[in-house]
Amino acid sequence: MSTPLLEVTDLAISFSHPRPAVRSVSVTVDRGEVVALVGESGSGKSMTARAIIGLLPDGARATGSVRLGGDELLGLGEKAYTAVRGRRVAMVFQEPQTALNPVRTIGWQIAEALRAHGGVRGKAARARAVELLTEVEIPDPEERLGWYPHQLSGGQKQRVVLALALANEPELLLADEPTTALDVTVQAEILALLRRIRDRTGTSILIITHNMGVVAHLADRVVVLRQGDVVEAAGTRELFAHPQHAYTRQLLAAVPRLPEADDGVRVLADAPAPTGEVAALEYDDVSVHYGSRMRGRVLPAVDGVTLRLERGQVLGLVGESGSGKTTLGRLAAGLVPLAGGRVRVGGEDLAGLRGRRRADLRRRLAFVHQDPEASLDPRFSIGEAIREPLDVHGVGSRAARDQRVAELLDAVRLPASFTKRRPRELSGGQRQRVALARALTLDPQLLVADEPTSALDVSVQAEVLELFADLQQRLGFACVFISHDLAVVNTVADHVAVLRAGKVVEHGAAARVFGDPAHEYTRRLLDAVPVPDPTVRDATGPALHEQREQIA
Amino acid sequence: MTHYLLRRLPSALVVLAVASFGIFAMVRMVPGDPVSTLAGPDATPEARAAIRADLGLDQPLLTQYVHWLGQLAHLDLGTSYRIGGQVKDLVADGAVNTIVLTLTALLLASLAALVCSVLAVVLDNRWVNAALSFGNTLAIALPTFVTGLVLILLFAVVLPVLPAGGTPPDGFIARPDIAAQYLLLPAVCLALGAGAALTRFLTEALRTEMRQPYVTTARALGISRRRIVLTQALRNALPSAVTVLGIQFGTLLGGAVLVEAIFTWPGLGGLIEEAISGRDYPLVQVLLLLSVTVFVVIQLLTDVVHAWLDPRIRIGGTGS
Amino acid sequence: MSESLLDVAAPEASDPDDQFDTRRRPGIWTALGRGKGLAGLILIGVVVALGLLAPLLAPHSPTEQIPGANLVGPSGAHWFGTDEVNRDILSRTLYGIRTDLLVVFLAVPIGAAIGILVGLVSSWWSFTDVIAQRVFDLVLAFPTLILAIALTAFVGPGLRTVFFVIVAVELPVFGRLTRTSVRTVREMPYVEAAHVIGAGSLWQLRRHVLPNSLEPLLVQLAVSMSVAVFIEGAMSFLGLGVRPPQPSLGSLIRDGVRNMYDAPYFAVGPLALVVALVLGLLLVSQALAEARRR
Amino acid sequence: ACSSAVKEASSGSEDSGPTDGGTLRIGSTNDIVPASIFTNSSDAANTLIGAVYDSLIDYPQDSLDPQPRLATSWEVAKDGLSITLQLRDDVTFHSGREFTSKDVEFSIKTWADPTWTVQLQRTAAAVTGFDTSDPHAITLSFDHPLSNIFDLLDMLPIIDSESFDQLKEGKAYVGTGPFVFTSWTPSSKLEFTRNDDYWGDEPHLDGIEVDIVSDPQAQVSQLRSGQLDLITGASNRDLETLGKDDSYTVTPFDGSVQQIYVGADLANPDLQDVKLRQAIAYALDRQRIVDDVFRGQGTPINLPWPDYSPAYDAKANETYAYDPDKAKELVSQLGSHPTIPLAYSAGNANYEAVAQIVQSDLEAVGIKTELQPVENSQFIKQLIGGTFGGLWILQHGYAHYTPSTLAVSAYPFNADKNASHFVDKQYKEDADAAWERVDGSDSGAVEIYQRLNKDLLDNLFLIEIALLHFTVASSDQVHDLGMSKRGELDLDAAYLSK
Ligand SMILES: Nc1ncnc2c1ncn2[C@@H]1O[C@H](COP(=O)(O)OP(=O)(O)OP(=O)(O)O)[C@@H](O)[C@H]1O
Ligand SMILES: Nc1ncnc2c1ncn2[C@@H]1O[C@H](COP(=O)(O)OP(=O)(O)OP(=O)(O)O)[C@@H](O)[C@H]1O
Ligand SMILES: [Mg+2]
Ligand SMILES: [Mg+2]
Repeated sequence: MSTPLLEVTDLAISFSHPRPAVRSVSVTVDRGEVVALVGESGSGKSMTARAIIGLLPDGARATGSVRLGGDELLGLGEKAYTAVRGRRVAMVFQEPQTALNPVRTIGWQIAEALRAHGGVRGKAARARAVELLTEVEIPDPEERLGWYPHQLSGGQKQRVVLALALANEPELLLADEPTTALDVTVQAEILALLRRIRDRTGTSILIITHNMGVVAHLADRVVVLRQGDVVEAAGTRELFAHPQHAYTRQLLAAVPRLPEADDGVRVLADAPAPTGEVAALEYDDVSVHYGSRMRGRVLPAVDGVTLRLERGQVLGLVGESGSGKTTLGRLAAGLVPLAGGRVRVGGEDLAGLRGRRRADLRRRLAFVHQDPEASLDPRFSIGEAIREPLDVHGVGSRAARDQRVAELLDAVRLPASFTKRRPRELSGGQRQRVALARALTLDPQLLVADEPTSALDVSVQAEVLELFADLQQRLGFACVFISHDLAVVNTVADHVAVLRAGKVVEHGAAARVFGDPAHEYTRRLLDAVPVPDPTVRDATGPALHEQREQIA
Repeated sequence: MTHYLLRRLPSALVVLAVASFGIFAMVRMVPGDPVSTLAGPDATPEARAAIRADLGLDQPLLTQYVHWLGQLAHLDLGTSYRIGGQVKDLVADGAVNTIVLTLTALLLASLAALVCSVLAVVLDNRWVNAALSFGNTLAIALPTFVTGLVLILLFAVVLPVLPAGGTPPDGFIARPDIAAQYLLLPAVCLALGAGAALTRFLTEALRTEMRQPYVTTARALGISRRRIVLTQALRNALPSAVTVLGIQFGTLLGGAVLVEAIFTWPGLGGLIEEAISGRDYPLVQVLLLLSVTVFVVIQLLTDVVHAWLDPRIRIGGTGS
Repeated sequence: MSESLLDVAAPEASDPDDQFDTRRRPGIWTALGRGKGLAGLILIGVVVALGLLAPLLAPHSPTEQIPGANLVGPSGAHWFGTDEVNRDILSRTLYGIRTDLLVVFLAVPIGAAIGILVGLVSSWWSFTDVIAQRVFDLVLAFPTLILAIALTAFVGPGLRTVFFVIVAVELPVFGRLTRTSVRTVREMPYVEAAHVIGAGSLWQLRRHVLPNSLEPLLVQLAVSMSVAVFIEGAMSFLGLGVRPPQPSLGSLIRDGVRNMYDAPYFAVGPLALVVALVLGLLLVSQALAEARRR
Repeated sequence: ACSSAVKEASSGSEDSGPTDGGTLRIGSTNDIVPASIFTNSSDAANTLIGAVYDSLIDYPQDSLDPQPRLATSWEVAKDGLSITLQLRDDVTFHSGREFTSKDVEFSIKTWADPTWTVQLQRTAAAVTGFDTSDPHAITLSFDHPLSNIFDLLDMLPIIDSESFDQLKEGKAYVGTGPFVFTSWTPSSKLEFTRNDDYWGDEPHLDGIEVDIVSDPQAQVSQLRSGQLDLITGASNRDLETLGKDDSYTVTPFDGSVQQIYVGADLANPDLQDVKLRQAIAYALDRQRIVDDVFRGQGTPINLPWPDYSPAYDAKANETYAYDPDKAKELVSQLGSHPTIPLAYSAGNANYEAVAQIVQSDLEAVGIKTELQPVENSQFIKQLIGGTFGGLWILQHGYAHYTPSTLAVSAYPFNADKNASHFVDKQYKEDADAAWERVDGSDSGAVEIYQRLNKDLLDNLFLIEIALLHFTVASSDQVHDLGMSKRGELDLDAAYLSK
C-alpha cells in the first residue's frame, strides 16, 4: 500500500490549563484497516478523534498534522471542513440516545445528511435512505423512515447513527466508544456490523474504546494512549501476546475475565445449604409494579423473585438493562413499594416495622449508589459526608465521630487530608471509595451496591473491586452486588442470579453459572461478551454473526 | 394527546370554579359600593335604596351568586351598573382592542426574539453578542411607562410621524395601513420587555441545543452551523419556547393595563380600572373571571402545543 | 465500633491523580466578584449608598417647600430643579431611593420567605400541596397590575398597598419555585442516600434539600427585586403608590411625567436611578444564573 | 396606497372667516355614565348635553339675566308661586317629533325623580303644578316661591319622552339641540352630526367626535400630534405651556366656575373648635395655590361667589387673608392637638398638589396633618356618609347661579345634612329664606345673602381656597368656541379653518 489513508503526526492539543489534553500523538490508518485507540479515561482519545474531524471544543488549540489521503486537514477553514465532514470522514458517537435529533424523523435526518453534500433529493434520497437502513440491518426500513428516535431501541438508534455516518460513503469512519452505552448482546451485534461494513465497503475505521474485549474483536492494529502520549502501537495479536510497555501490561491485567470453560469449576454448592442461621437477606416471591393501575399500564419490574443471601456472602445480580436489577437492590433497602411477597433483612420484615425498630434495622443496612458523584451532596465535605450516618443516629461524641471518619478514610486508602475536600475535587475512583466508606460507617450487616464501578475506568475499577473484596472479607458483611458486567460480578460474587424481564432465569454459585451455564439466556449473555483475546475472535466471529441473526 | 388534555382539564375547571366564587365574594368585600358611586353625593337615602333594590343588591349574597351563575350558564353576562349596556358588549369591545394590541406585541416580540437569537447563535461573534446582550438588558431594565412616554415624545411630538395614542378611527380592518400606524407605538412599547425576555430565553435555549450531541452528529455529517440552527436547533427549542411564550402572553396582558393607560387605548385595562373604581360588580366579576379564564386557557394551550410539538409526548412509547 | 478496620492494610498514598478538577468550582458567590456580577453590585451599591446617605447628601428636606422656587430648572442651587410645589427634586430623589430600598429589601424578602415556607410545606405534605397549588394558580392568574388595582380598592393607595401587592405577587412565585426545586433535589441520589442511612424527613430537608435548592431561589430573589422596583413604579404611575408627600422613585417619575412638556428635566434623575437599580439587580441575577449553569 | 395616520388626523390651517364642514375632535377626561347623565359629573356628558339638548332659557356667562332659548318669553306671578313660559313653535326633536309643553313637564318630572340624583332635584321637585293645555306655552306652579327657578330652567335639558328608555341604557340621546347623537362606544368615543333641521342658526361643523382620553398628559400629546382639536382636561401647567405656543389657543371661560375648598368634619373633636378652623383659614397661602398649581387661572376667595353674584362681597371675601402669624397665635391658644387626617381623591394631580401645599402651610403654623389619598369611589362614600373624620379637599360648583341654589343643592352646603356635620339653626333659616323668595337678586335677597356670608365665614365648616375658571385648549384651527354657564361647550358657532 502506498500512503496511508489517515496520517496523524505529532498532534498536540491544549486548553487554557497547563496540562495539554494531547501531548504528542501519531496514528496512521490504512485503507480498509480497523485501528483501535485505547487508554484510560482522559488520556486524549476523544480529543484526537475530534481533532481529525475538526470538531474540537471551543478554546482548544491543535498543532501538528492531520492528513487524509494526503490532504492536510488541520487548520482548514470551517467552510472547507464542512465539505470534508460526512463526505470523507464521518464519526459515530458514544451515546446513541442523544446523538439523534429527537424531534425529527429518521428519514428527515438521513435526507438532511445527503442534502448537505449536494447529493440526492426527493424520491432518490428516500430510496437511498431505505438502502442505508437496510445496510445497517434495520427491519422494515420503509416504515421506519417516518419514526422518531425515541421510538427505537438503543441498538437501533446506534444503527441509525451508523447509517447517517455512512450516508455519503466516507473513506474514514471514526467511532468514539460506539458500544459502551449498550447491552452486551446489542454491543456484539454492532461490533459485528462494523466489521461487516468494513469488509463490504472497504471503509477504514478508527475505533476508540477502553474495552479490551472490543479491541480484541475488531481491531487490526492498536494504539495505546496515556496522558496524551502514544505509549505503544502494534498489531492486535502482537500487543495482546507481547505487551511492551508497562502501562499496556497493567491495562491488560486489569481487565476482569470470565472463567474459561476449562478453568475448572470451583467447588461451591449451587444453592447455599440452609445453615439454619437467619439469612442476611431473603426475597420471598417478591413482585414490584411500576406505573399506576389507574392509567392502565402496569409494568412488572420484578416478578415473583425468590432469593436468599447468607451472612457474609456476596450475591451478584446480572442481566440486561431493564431486567430489574436495580429494583431488586432498592427493594432490599426498602426504597420501593412491594406489590407482593416479602423481603426480610436479618429475618425481619422491613415493611412491617415502624419507628425505633425500623431505624435499628436501617442501621444494619447500607446502600451504595451507582453514581458516586450524585450520591454525595455537593455541599458536604468528604468528612461531613462520611460522618453523616453517625450524626443522624447520634453515635458517640464529636471527637469519636471524627476519629471514626479518619479510620474509614484509612480503610478505603484515602489520605486524611481529604476530609476537607468536596466531592467535586475528587476523581471518580476516589469518590467511589468515599461512597464505600460512607456505607460502612455504621458497620452494616448488609450492603447493597448498585453498579458501583460502572462509572470507572478499567484500571480504577480493578483497584476498587480489590478494595471491596478485601473489606468484604475483613468485615464480613453480606452484599448484593449489582452489575451488568458479568466479568466484574465474577470477580466478587459467591453466588449469582441472572435476571431477565424481572424474573430470575438462573441462579447458583458464580463459578458454576459462568463456567457452565444451564439456561440458554445465560449462555447467550456470556457468548456476547467480547473476550479480551484476539485469538478467540477468529473462532467466535462467525458464531457472533449467527447469534445476531437469532436475536434480531 | 387527548388523554393528555383530559388529564389537565379537571384541574383547570376546579381553578375556574373556585375563582368564580372567590371573585364574587371578594368583589363584594371591597369597601365602597356601586350605589354610592352611582347615586353621587347629593342623592337622598330613598334614592339610594331605590337604586340598591333596582340592582338586586338587597338580596342575600348566596342568592346573588346563584343568580349570577345562572346568568353565566345562559351566556348572559349581565348589565353594567355604571357604564350601562350589556357587559357582553362592553367586554367584547375592550377585548378586541386589547387582543389586537397584545397579539401584535406578541408577534413583534416573537419576531424580534427569533431574529436576534438566531443571529446571535449563527454569527457567534463577540461583538454581536455583547451588543445584543446590552440592548437586551436595557430593554428589560427600562420601565414600560418610561419607554412609552419617550416613544410618544419622539415619534408623535418631536417628529410627528405617528399618532400619540388612541385607536384607529376607522377600525382595524377598513384601513389596515392607518391601523398599523396607530398600533405601532403601543405595540412596540408593550413588546419591548417581553421581546427581550424571549430573546434571552431563546438565545440560551439555542446555545444549549447547539451543545447537544445531536448537533455534533450533524456537524460531523458536514451540515453547516447555520443550517443546523435553522432546521434543527430551532425546532428543538420550540416546545419550551412555546411555554415561555405562553407565560409572556400573560405578562403582556398585564402590561397592557399600563400601556393602554399611556396610549389611551380603550381596552380591558381601562375598563377594569373603571369598573373597580365604580364598583361595577357585574363588569368587575366578568373581567376578573375572564382574566383567570384566559390564564387557564393559555396554560392549557401551551401545554397542548408543547405536547404537539414534541413527538416524544405526541407519539410516546417505544415502537420496537 | 469495629476495631478490625484499624488493621486493614496500611494506607498507601493515593495515586496523585491530577486528572480531576482540583480547582474549587467557582461558587455562585465568586460570580459576584467579577464581570456582570461586579458591575451589578456596583450599580446597586451606588444607589443604596445614595439612599442611605440621603440625610448627609440632600441639600434640603424632602418635604420642604422652598418659597418662590416653583418649577425651577436645574441650577447650582437645585441640581435636579424643583417641583410643582417648590421642593428640591434632588433631595426628594435621594430620599425616594429609601422608599424603593424598603420595597426591594423588605417586601420582596418577606414575600419570598413566606413563599418558600409554603413551598416547602406543600412539597412535603401532598394534601397541602393541592390547596397551595390552586391558590398559587389563582393569584398568578391575575396580571400584577390588575391585582394591584383590586388590592388598592381594599386598602387604599399607599406604601402599605405596594407592600401587599409585592408580597402577594412574589409569594406564589417563590412557592412554585421552591416546590419544583425541592422536588428536583429530593429525587437526587444523595437525598435518597440520607434516607437510607435513616435520616428523617426534617433532617433531609434541613441538611440536603434546602441548601441545595437555594441557588435558583437566590437568582429569583434578584429578579424579583428588580420586578419590585417596576411594581412600585407602575403603581405610583397609576396613582396607587406611596402617599404624598413621601417621595419614591416611582412617584417622582410620575410627577415628572406630569410635567413632561414644561419641565422635561424633572424625571431624569429618578429615572436614571430606577434604571440603575433595576439594571444592577438584573445583572446580578444574570451573573448568578450563569454561574449556576456552569 | 399607504397614508400617514398623522397627516390624515391634521390638516393645514389658515383662518379666512367661518367655513362650513369638518368634524371637531374633542378630548375628554371622563366617559359618560348613563345612570348619571344629568349630574354634570363628566366633561363628556357636559359636551353631550350641550350639543344634543336645548334648555328653556340661557344665562349669559357673567350675569343671572335670563335670555330666551326654547322659551321666548316668560312671566313670574306676583306671589312668586307660578311662572308662565311661551315656547317656540318651530322646534322638532331629532326624531322629527314636534316639541311641546308636555316635553317640558316630562323633563322637569324626570329631574325631580331622585334616582337621577341631579343637583337641582329639590328645586325640580318643588315644581308641583303643570299647565300644558297650550302646546306652546306652559305654566309651572310651586308650593312656595322659588328664587332659583331660572337656574332650573337654564340647567334643565328638554328630553324626548319617547326615547327615554334608550336614554337610560345609553343607546339614544334625543333632544332638540344643534347636534344629533349618533353613537357611543363606551370608554372610547361619542359621535355627533350636525342637526340640519336646527331651529336656530345651523352649526358650521359637520359633526363632533368626543374621544375619551383619561390621561391629561395623553390629551396634550394628542392635541400636539393633531389627533385632537380641542382638549378639556389639560393640567394647568400644560395649558400655560400651550398658551405660549402660537399653534394652540387656550380659552378660559368666565361663566362656568368651580371652587376648591378645604372641608372640615366637625365630628372630629379637634376641629370642633372654630379657632382651629380660623387658624387654617389664615394659614392658607391661597395666592400661591392659584399661582403655582392653577398657573394664575383662578382667584383666591373666602366666599364662593363670583364677582357678578348678588351675594358677592369684596370685603368679606378678604376676611381670612393669608396671615400665618395670626394663625400661629390662634394655634398657640389651642394647646396641643393630634395629627389631623387630610383626605383627597387619589390620582388627581391638582388635588394632590393643593393637598401638599395645604399640609405644608398648616405645618408652618403648627397644625400637623396626614395626607390620605382616597380612591374616588370611597371618597364619595365618605363624603355622603360624612366619615372623613378630619379635613378634606374637593371642589364644588353652583356658586355662580342664584346663591340659594348653592345652599339647597350643593351637597357640602346643604343645611339639613352635610359632610361637615355642621348643623346650625341660623344657617338653616337663612338658607331657606334665600330659597323661598320670589326674586333672587333684589335688595331683600342681598340682605339675606349677607347673613349667609356671615354664617359661612363665622362657622368655617368649609374653608374656600380659590375660584377656578373652566379652560380649554385647542389647536389654532378651532374658532368661535363658546361655553354655557352650565359648563357645556357651546359649539353652535364654532368652525374649523382649513
Ligand atoms: N472542553 C474542554 N476543556 C478543557 N479540557 C478538556 C475539554 N475537553 C477535554 N478536556 C481535557 O482533555 C483531556 C483529554 O480528554 P478526552 O476526552 O480526549 O479523553 P478520553 O481519552 O476520550 O477519555 P474518556 O475515556 O473519558 O472519554 C482530558 O484530560 C480532559 O480534561
Ligand atoms: N420509577 C420507575 N417508574 C416506572 N418504571 C420504572 C421505574 N424504574 C424502573 N422502571 C422500569 O422497571 C424495569 C426494571 O428497571 P430496573 O431499573 O430495575 O432495571 P435494571 O436491571 O437496573 O436496568 P439497568 O441495567 O438499565 O440499570 C424497567 O423496565 C424500567 O423501565
Ligand atoms: Mg472520550
Ligand atoms: Mg440499574
